[in-house]
Amino acid sequence: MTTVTSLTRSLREAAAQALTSGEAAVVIGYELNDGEAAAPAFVRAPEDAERLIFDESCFGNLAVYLAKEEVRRLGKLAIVVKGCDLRAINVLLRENVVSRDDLLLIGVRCSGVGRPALRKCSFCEVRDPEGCDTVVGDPPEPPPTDPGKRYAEIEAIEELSMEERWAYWQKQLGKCIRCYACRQVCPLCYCKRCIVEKSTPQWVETSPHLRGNIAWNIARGLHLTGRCVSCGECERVCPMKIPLGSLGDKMAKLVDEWYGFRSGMSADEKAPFTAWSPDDPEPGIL
Amino acid sequence: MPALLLADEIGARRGGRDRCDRSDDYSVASAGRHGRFRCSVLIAVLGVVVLLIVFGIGGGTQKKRKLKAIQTGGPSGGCIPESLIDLPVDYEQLTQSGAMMGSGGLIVMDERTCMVDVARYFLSLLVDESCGKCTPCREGLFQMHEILNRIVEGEGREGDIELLEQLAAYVKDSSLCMLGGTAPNPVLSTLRHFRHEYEAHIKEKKCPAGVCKALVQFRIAAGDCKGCGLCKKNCPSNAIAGEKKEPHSIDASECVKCGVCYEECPFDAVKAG
Amino acid sequence: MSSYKQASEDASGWQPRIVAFLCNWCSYAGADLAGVSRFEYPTNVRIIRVPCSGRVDPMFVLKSFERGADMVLVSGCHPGDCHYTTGNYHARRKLLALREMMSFLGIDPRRFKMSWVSAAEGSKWSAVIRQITDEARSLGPFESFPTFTLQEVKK
Amino acid sequence: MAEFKTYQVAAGWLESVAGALREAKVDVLVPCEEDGCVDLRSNQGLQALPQGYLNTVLPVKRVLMPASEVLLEYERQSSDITLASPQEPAPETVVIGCRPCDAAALEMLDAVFEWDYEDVPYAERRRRTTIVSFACTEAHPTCFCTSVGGSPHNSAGSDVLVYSKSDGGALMQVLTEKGAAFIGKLGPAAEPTDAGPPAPPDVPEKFDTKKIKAWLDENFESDFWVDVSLRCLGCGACSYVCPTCHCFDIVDESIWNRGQRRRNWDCCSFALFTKHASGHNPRPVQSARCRQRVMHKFKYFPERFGRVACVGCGRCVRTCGVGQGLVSILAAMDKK
Amino acid sequence: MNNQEVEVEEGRTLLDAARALSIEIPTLCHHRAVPPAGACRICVVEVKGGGRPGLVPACAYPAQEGLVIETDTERVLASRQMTLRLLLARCPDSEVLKELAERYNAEPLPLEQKDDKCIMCGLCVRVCREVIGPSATCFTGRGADRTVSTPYKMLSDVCIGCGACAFLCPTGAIDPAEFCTHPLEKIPNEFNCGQDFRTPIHVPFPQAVPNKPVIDKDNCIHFKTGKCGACKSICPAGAIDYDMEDETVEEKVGAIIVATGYEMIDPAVYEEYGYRRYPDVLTSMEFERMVSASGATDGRLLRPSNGKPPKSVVFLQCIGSREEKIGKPYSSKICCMYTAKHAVLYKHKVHDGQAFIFYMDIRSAGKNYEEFVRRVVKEKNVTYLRGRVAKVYPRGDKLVVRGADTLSGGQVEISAEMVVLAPAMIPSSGVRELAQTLRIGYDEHGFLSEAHPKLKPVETNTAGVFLAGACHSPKDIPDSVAQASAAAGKALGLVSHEQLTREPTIGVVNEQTCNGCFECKNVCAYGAIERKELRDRKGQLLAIVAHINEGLCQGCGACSVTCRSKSIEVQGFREDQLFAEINAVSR
Repeated sequence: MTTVTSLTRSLREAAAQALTSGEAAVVIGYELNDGEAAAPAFVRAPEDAERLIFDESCFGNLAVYLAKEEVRRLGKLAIVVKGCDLRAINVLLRENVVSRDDLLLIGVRCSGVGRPALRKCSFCEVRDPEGCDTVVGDPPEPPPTDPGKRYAEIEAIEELSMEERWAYWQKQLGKCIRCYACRQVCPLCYCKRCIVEKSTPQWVETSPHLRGNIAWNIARGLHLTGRCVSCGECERVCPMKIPLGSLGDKMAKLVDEWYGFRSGMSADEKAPFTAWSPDDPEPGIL
Repeated sequence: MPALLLADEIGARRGGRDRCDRSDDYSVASAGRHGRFRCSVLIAVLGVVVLLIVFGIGGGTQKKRKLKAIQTGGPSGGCIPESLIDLPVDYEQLTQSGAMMGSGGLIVMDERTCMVDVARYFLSLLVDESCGKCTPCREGLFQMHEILNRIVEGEGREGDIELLEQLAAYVKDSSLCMLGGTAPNPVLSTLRHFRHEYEAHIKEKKCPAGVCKALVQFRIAAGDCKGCGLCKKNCPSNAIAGEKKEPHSIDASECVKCGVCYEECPFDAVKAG
Repeated sequence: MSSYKQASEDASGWQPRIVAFLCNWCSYAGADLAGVSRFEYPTNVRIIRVPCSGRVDPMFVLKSFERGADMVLVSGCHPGDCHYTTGNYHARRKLLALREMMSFLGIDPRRFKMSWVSAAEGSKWSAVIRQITDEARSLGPFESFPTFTLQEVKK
Repeated sequence: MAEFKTYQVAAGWLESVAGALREAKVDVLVPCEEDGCVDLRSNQGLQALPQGYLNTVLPVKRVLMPASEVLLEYERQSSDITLASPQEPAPETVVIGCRPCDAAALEMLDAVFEWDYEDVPYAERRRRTTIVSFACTEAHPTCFCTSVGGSPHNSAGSDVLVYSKSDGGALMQVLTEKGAAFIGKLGPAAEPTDAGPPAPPDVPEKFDTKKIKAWLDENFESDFWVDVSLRCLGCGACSYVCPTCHCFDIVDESIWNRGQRRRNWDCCSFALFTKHASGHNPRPVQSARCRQRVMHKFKYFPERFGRVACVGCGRCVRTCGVGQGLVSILAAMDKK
Repeated sequence: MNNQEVEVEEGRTLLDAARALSIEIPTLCHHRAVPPAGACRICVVEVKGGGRPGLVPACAYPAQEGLVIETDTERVLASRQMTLRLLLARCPDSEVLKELAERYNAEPLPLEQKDDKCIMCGLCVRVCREVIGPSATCFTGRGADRTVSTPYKMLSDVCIGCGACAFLCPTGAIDPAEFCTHPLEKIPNEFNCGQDFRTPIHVPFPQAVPNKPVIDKDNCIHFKTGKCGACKSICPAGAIDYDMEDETVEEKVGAIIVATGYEMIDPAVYEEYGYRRYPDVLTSMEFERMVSASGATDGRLLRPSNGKPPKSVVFLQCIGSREEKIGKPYSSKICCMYTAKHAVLYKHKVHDGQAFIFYMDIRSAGKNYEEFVRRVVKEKNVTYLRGRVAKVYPRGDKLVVRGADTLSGGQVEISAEMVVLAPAMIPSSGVRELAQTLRIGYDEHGFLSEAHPKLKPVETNTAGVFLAGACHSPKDIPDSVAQASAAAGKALGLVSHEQLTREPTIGVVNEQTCNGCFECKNVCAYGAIERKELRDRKGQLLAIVAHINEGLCQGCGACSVTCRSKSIEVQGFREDQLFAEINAVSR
């Protein structure tokens, strides 16, 4: 715990510094919510920096706020990022959602969050965020699990027969009530108009029936292919506990295996869906 | 025959020509590399007449032979004839007469010296001295030397003298440094005072002094020969025959024109021509 | 009975319905050539002409299934021959991703086909259609997919 | 108006009554746990109720007002068009094991759907649905029913209120005719008793709705809204899990000659909720939407129906992915 | 000078002064690139006043205030004459000297004649020491024995082989190859197919445009060693600038015409023809250069093996073309005609020579082409043999060409002194990269694709890019010129209008919903996606969104699919249109 408190202390210092120096108008970080788990905090005055904390309850990916209109109105943004969150920010930078100049990155060295630790943390390779303006915290412990195991969950599902998979997903996607928490919490779902909101033509039906839910989740899955950084937020916030993360992971696995691409590792990569190579794999094309 | 080398004193060398008037004596050094010269060193006062140096101090010519010419000033110096024997030795006078003070050397030559040969000899030194940078000195001297060579070889042609003069003037005028500027002097001075010798060489194919081997025949004047046998003894090719006390004679077919007999004969019975 | 599947189950028996998206420059011309060259192939295919296979959005394919297609085919120029130089490369990545996701969700990926048919390959076109039509027949109606159907309507 | 009794039943009552009801082709909905979430499910081989479950993910609302329902269907053949409404009426349904707060919420839904005119599909289901709610034996920190005029033993909206006993038996308080009919299904197993209900668990009051109403009356325009809404991501989770939220969207899904008109849940947190065809949006930003949600529940609704549109089930607090606690917001207003 | 006032800047010489007055003064040992020496004395002039009178070398004598100079006095002329005589006596064969002697009528004198080439001007020594640097050469010996040589007359390892000495030598007396340890590499003349050599500074080829010399950096001593720099000091126009860099010039243009031309396949891959193994086997291009008057042999046709004119030549067509397996399937088109031309040229060069042509088919479609071929056969009696050649191999100093004559149906063996191959035409190397940059198509061979084989043979898939010549397909000159004119016309047609007419089926961006992520930009094969700033009335930047350049967009729709917010529609293939088509499937 002492490391965490010292971490929190240096975090508050960094935030206060950013606010006093005017480098940022607001620091997006974490604060204790009703004395319970951490929740997003928007610190606008140096003295309020004392509200900020960082502990293993800070699993939320704050990058989602970078695209929110009312947050941007506050002025130049500083944001507290874990290595995994930084991957999302890299994608946002590449896609011109934010420009690095208007952004102050306060990196946090992280040895895993969540009680118990989230699955993504167990093989996290980006515990030490790179390319931030300031980085706080002690050097992180190495991940307990071999990063190669990253897609273990997916492989488990892939091993099922097609009928079993269909049954599984029919049940899971059948639960969806289309609250769009998955979309709203996703840092990369920043579209001014989501495809599901396009009514002429209506590619994705808004009704929460299986047909609409499949269309919605496939559309979302494909729109995130080569972009999803597997932060797992969608799965976390889903009130119906649908294993949405595995959809993103599946596509991450695909682009990793087929195009040797992993999203968000840098800001200047080209997404798989905007790149091509003559010798891309094309199994089963007649 | 004495070779007298005049030299003005060190200070004068350093001070240059203008201060030499005040110097009144010469340091004299021995030198000479020609077997036929006898060298001696003496000191003389600037302005003393040649006559005095040669006959007074120097002791005259060998065997009292007739004085022919005096060469002064080192290789690029010039020759003055016997007629100017009373010329005072100083810079201006020497230069006017076509010679020069130069190194201060003074060579006395008697009637048995060929002036063409002398010019050729000095020029050969200068050709070697030339650095070869500028055309006149390099090519000009070379050509003049060639011409003199052929004259003493008896192959002189009509116009060689004019050609020599032309080249000499050119070299003097156009050369880069003073070596070239003075190098023609031996030729020019000899031509000035002994042109007839050149002409003799070219036209009559004769060397009046009997030096140029290609042009001389040695014979013994029976009247003068006492039959001492000295010549016969010294002849390298046994070309001389004759009994003691009898006039000797030279077999021209055997004679190599070394001139030993000519030199050695105490009675000057050996004649060149 | 309003689902087209039931509707199509008339005396002649069920016929698979195949939606084919053809790029204008290669496959559409290839299909054309097949016709001109009098190559025969089943009539189950409904052709939708698009400028380029790169114009085919995965949503088109999905919507075709929703609308009751038993099989969807996207056909374009051979790699490297794209009239728009790279359209088919983009199509290849996006549409194969769709197929992989379908298979992950347990939606039979054999229902979705891609092919490269050039303007000169009339024979290949008819061969492709014959092949996939047979396969569609053997697979039977795509019932597992929640197509657009009405409930019993009370008259 | 008949006087309703309280009954006492022994362990195993649930199994027997469920069985009996199923015999009678009645749709029985009970909380079931799957993939870590408890929800009402029907027609399952009834397992034991999940032990000590707090509440179902989705409220009873979902039974009477499904997330998506077909309002009508049409089909066009050349010129003549067939219109149709869904074929069979809603089945007889008994919901067993919901919480008093959810049941109480039905009164708000009733108020809305039977307000100026009767909403046929809702009313139909309401008539055919019996609510057997289980009184709470413990409270969760996020519960605040007492702050909005409810209680762990609130009987409002229920037909039967069940006080479970540790031995598996229960005390059943019948509240309506439907409730009496339900007890009837138990037959002799249910013996009338005079025993009173146990003491309810303590749920601390967190704010005063009167003071909040007063503050809301004054503060439509306030920076407070922006500050508290910064976190809000604008998803619909809180509304969808809310027992009283009842906004809906009507969509047509059709293909070339036929289609469906559906009623789906909608939510005032969505950016599109108020977007006009013109493109104009009266609530262009999230703060306006958050305000609307609070205003609706604690100002407009009370003004119209004399009670707040909140039963304090605490789902919104528990569900929100970014810790956007309605309670803390209300408490903050209370302080002002 | 010569009674004319002349002013030259401080430090200039009398020679400069004279040149300023365009008074002609001959020089031998002087060169503006090299410090003066005043050695040859040909440039002597006479100082009449203002300085020590006498003859001075104009090249070295500094001009001074008040000098009075005569450049043509008797004395001067006499001196020059004698200098010339002497130098001529040394170098009787020197053209320069002869020419000067002529000018100064220096009639020769009976001087000792030498047979030397070097006039001891020392330019070589000085340029090497003062300009280039290594001091590879020097004078050895004195006086008449003076010669130019290397130190200790040893082979020089400091010589960098720049050849400046040889370049400056007025009498061509010096050749670095003789004293340089490492032989100077000669640069083959690319234009003449390496049949002769060129200097690092060269005009690429006759009629080059612009017809100006260029420095070949790879071979230039200055760029290789930082030394030399002779050309800079020599160039009177001061046109040489080593600091000049290749620069990328950016131009906004309305149209691009691609005319990258062609290359020829390397016939050496077909070993049977013995190209590169036997010197007398040439490509048609090498033959062309050899018979060209501007070529390496000044138009003389000579066998590389022995430099004699070939008595018989066999021409082989279709080397690598019309060859499915190991070559190119297409016909190179031009070979039939130029081979016929070459046969005629050969006949003109070698009247009694015999010419044979092996061909597959005579492709003489074109105005007067067939007539020409006929004439070649009849009047020039060139022997045409229909068939392929199996092998070319040497016999004695000749080559034996063994092939089939399919008309007579027999094997033929021809003993030839020269064999000329007509290799297949292939697109210029690097054309693929260019095509990808311009986003235009190309076939498997690398020939650029036209927009439509019949209706748009000049256009490409990318609007505004046109094709001309062999980059598109094998073409002869008239065809290339025709296509080039058409391309020029098309280009002018584009830019000469107020507005551009395009197909309507192009993309349109919905600026309200565009996220400005510009993923569309990455997939656009035409660079048609531009950034557009949306501003409010006050000019406040609201957003940067994608904008499609209607002139460039070809309507492929890749952007539309890539756009997640569905903010790009392709007119004519709009989403609602396709949606309706898909719906219709359910009928």
